[in-house]
Amino acid sequence: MIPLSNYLILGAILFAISVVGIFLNRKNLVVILMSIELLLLAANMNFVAFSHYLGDAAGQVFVFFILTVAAAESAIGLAILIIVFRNRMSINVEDLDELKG
Amino acid sequence: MGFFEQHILSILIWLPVVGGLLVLATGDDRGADIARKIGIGFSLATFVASIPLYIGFNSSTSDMQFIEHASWIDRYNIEYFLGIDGISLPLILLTTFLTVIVMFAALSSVRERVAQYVAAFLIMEGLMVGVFSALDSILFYVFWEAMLIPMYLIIGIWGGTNRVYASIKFFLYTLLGSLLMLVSFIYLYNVTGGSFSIQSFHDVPLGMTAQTLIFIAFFSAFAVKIPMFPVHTWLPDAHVEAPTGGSVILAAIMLKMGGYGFLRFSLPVTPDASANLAGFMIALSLIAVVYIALVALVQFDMKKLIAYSSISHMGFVTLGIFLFTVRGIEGAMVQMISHGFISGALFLCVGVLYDRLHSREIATYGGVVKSMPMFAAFAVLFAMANAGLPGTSAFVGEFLVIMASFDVNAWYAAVAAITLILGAAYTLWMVKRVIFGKITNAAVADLKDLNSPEFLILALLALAVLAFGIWPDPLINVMQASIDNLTVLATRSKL
Amino acid sequence: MTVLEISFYLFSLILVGSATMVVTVKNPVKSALFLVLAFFSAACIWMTLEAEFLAIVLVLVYVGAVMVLFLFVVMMLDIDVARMREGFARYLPVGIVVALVLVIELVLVLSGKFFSLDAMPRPAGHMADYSNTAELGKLLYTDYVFAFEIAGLVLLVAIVAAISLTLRRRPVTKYQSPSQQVRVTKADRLRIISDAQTESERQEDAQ
Amino acid sequence: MEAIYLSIPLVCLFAAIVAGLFGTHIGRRGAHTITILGVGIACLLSIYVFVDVRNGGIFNGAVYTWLVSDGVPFEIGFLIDQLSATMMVVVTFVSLMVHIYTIGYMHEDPGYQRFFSYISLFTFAMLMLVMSNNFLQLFFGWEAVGLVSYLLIGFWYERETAIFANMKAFLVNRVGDFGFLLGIAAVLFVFGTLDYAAVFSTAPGAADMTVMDPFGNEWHWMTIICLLLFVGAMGKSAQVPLHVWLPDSMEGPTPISALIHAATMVTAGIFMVARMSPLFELSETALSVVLVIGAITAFFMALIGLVQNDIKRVVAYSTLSQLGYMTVALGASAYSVAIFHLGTHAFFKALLFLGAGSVIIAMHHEQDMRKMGGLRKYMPITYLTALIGSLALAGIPPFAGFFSKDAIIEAVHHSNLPGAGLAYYAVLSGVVITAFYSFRLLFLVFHGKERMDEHTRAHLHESPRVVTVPLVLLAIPSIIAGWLFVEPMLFGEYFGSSIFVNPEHDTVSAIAESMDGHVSAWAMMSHAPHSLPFWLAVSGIALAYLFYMVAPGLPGLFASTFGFIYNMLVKKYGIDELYQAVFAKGSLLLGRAFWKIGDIAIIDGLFVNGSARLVGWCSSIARTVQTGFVYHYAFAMIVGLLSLMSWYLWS
Repeated sequence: MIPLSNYLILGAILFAISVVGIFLNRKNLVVILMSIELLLLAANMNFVAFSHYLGDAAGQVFVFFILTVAAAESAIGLAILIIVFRNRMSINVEDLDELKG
Repeated sequence: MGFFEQHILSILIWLPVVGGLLVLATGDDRGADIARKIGIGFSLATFVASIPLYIGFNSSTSDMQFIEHASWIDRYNIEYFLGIDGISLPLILLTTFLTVIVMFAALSSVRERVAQYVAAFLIMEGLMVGVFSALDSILFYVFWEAMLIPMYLIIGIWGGTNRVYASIKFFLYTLLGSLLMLVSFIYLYNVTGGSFSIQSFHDVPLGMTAQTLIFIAFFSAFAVKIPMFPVHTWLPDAHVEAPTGGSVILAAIMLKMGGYGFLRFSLPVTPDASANLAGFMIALSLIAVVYIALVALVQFDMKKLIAYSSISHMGFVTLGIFLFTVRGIEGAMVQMISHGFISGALFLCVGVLYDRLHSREIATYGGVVKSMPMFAAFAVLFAMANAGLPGTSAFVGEFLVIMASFDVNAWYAAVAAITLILGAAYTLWMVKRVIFGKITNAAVADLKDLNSPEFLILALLALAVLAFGIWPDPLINVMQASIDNLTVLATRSKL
Repeated sequence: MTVLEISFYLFSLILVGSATMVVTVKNPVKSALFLVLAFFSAACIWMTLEAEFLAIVLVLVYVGAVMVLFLFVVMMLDIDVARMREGFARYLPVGIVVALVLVIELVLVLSGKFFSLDAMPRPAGHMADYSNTAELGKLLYTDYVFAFEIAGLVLLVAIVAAISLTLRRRPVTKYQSPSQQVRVTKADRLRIISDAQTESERQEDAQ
Repeated sequence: MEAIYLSIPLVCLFAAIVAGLFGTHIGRRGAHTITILGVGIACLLSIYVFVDVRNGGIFNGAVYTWLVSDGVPFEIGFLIDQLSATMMVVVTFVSLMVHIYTIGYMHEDPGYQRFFSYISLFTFAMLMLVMSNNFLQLFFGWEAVGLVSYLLIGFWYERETAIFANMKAFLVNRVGDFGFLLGIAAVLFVFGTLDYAAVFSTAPGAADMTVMDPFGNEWHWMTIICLLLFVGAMGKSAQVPLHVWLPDSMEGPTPISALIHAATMVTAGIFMVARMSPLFELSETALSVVLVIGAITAFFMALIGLVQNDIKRVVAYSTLSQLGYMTVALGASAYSVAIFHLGTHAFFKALLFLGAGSVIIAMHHEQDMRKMGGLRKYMPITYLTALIGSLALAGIPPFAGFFSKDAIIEAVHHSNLPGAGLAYYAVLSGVVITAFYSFRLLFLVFHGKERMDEHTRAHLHESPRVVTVPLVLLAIPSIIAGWLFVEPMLFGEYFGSSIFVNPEHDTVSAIAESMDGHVSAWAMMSHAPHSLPFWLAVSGIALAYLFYMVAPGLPGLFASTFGFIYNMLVKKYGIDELYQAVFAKGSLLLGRAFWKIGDIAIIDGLFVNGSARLVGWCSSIARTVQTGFVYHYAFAMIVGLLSLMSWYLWS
């Protein structure tokens, strides 16, 4: 039998990897969006695990909503990415620092 | 007469403010003359309205007169509470008198945006009368901060080349100081169980640490205003950059607010703290008297020299206040009034020269007496007054303070008396380089002598300076009772 | 070791491997594909947790829609991969250290006494007739109907936003604007140049 | 009577105001007539009051209350007694003479009306000083006199040296007033009132009040008060440390040198000490300080007089020396002798100054004696009156100077204060030097061959009557004043209650005993040939005759052999340069240091603008954190999360 902690640890590892993905890579914006998707996946992992172990389907409902939000978010993320590309001719993370103080 | 009699103070506050707003209505500089006439009209009206204050004043009692009560913010029972006693009456009369003088001076010295200039002064006059007559601490605080705005604008707009720096410095300095005062008002509000009136502050018992902290808070607000030694550097900049009228009001009245604050707040509210910090305060005042006089000696700019000289004279005021004797406080009060006349007059003299040659440097002048004999006569008279010559009002203040300080400690008097020498030194040296001597600068040769408004102003001020010098008794009588009461308040313990 | 454990460890291994590959691989297309792999393995794990509906939805929504979108975008934008490389190594150690510390701490918290088998026993499996989707549906349309509506709304907003953001009016293309066509009036279309009737025609008109 | 007392100063003030403000309207004639009228009336009234006082008309009353502070009334009032009556007569008479004289002297000067208004204003101020019955009005007169001397010294305001001299005079006087005001403060502190009568009556009671100063030695309050008051006197009467302004005040027109810097203002200090005799008598140390300072001034200033070549400077240093004599008399508690010498000195010194003025007019404003000589033939009246003045100054018997100076020397001789011996010798040697330089002046200017250029010699003529009449009028008292007043003033009951002398200090009665009773003027004159001062004076004159008439080369020889002393004297012991360097330059340096370092660098630079710069610096650091890169922010968030968790886990 697999204890709940395994799933949670798996979720944690996924979370760590995606976070590293966000601040580590110097690639383009797309990878960051993917890392965010991964992040949400990690979160969903925990939800599903808990709902299974607690025998309460509410967790899964919540995952359902997370999915919708995630989809919306990635859609808009990509739209923004396109506009950035149109204006900046590059979506390399290094160039996007207009917010500099 | 009923309405006028009860609400004289409110009239004195709001009449000029309304006048100011009216003047704004005269629009741009095409209506300059109308603006000036309205200005003079309203300031004269206010001065005339302030005379019954003196006539109706009963100088035998020390409690407040011409009291006005109206609720303002009931929630914290802040009241529109006005009233005057012997200490605030002379200062109010000084304010109304000098604003008339400044209005006349504006006839020849201001060219652009005259309407706003006149409006700023009228509004400021109303606010200053408000400061002197407010008996509710929040009302006092509101007037105290509001008064800064017109002066900030006057220095900022009509000032000299480096005016923005000077006006910001002036504003921040004063504002920073007075924030702590507000904090102490709120603390006192709690201690007195919900009342902001100054009377209740005077009676509420306070512990030693509370008193010391409140004293330091008041000190930070009033020391900046006077200005006392370490926090005085804003004054020379403000004066150099301010237009003539601005300098006159700034020197003649705004500096007295610090002294008035000490007398109205610090001494009665925190007597014990004042007593044991008196040594420190007297040391600061004596430094101001000697250190600043020496600094005044080496100035090149006339206005800066007079600014430093007024800091040195105000050092006498704080010295007089912190002797805690009746004569000391009387000396301080007379010194404030006389300094109002004399520094106002000196700034007007510099203004007269500035209007003609647009330079405040001592080096550009020399031999002014040849082309402007009448002006030279007034200038020498006011210079002598500034040096504290007996027969002028300056001597009365300095004499009383030196006498009082000798009773407390002979060495205080010795250091304070040094001002006789240094005061004469820097004033006469300026007079020598500006008024006397051969004409080196050709422009000085064809200077026109005083025109009639300038002559009128200087004559009025000369009359005031000599009158109070020869017969100061009426001035002292008016404030005698209040000062006795204040000395009693200041010397009893509130622990 | 039961089939369950084997499958769990297998899939989680694949999941973690593909996740790291998503982050580290140079080419964005490859990282997108690795992400697809990650989603699949996650779906399988969810299967072991008897959340079939969600697993399917995950695959449908993510792999089907989102990843396609990603690939579409990546393909469209000509991103020059070469310039991406530099600077990666410089932050690597710091990133790794932080990630490790993070994982260790989470593991410390999540493992052990609270979530071990005895504290949280794994319930017996459902009966054969149990339908995850039905149960979800019951819940969804009874307790969470309001949230459901909002989810729909969120998606609507997303659509509108995505389109409005990226809509571009290219000057060269011709397009019709039905709203303007409707508002046309006679004056726009017809212009009378001159009233050139001769005298005689005007009489005819007059009769 | 009070109306008369009030009208004496006010009539001068009125004349001054009219001449001053309406000078241009009433023209030159109007100005001098009204001022002379004013001072003339004041003089007549003073004489009338003097006579009234002679037969007992003492008056002490307040005119009006200036101010009541803390229960203590400060009033303006008059004290008319023998002392002030004498001073009033001296002041008004000399002032009248100068007024008349100025008509001639300032004939072509543009500031004619202004000058007349100033000198009558001066007379008003001096009268207020002399007639006051309390310290406050004394101080008012004191400063007003200082102001007018400032205005008059700087009368020709275009001359750089004049406006420097008048500022210097005012500031040195202010140094004296600094001490004087502290003295008044001490009086108010000790006695609680500033009224003479009250102070003098309670003075003996307060004689033994002492106070510890921070250095641990004990001071009597009386000594402190008297010393502080004497500092004021030193400032006004130009005693040694504060004497530097008097020679420079010669920059002013000659009439005021005569009026202010010889006869009246400089004697204010002497008058004040005489007036405060009840206080001074209670403090031995103060009296000996006065004695020593007087002696130093008398001797060393006379020495400088020897080497001066400017005619007015010689007379100025002689004034300094004579003031030293009067101070010595005060120190020896011979107040009546000091006032007597003050009176006689006022007459013959004014005479000498006006004579010098008349010479200057004739020589077209040439003041250097080396360019004069042999004026005897051209200006007989001026010569004669100058001769009388010099004889009186030297102290030759029939003339006024002899009686007063001789009495001073005798008084010092009988005084047994510490420093009396030194004073006696200083005063004795002073007689020789005084005689020498006064006749040096006489011989150089009036005798010998003419050393001026041809043009001026041709125009040499006697000054107009309006100049010579005052000379003659002043010459008369220089002769008769001596033996008319010596007997009543010194030994008679002339001063009565106005001067108080402590019995054991009473040197004047000691003189009377030494001349065993018969103290008439004739007795003193007959006693003269046996006394040392007379022969010293005669030898001084002989020496001068030898040096300047018989062997004109001698002075040059002496100057070269004693070069060091000669140069030191010419440079006036370097005191002026010392004061200029130490006090003037010193305070400027200090001021600049305070301003540049104190105000601008520390307060403005460090605290005010410094704090502004500090805020700017902090914000610049904060800015670097906002890099604009999302991953930096993500990283920060993670680190934050991490630290929170670790803190949570490990706490």
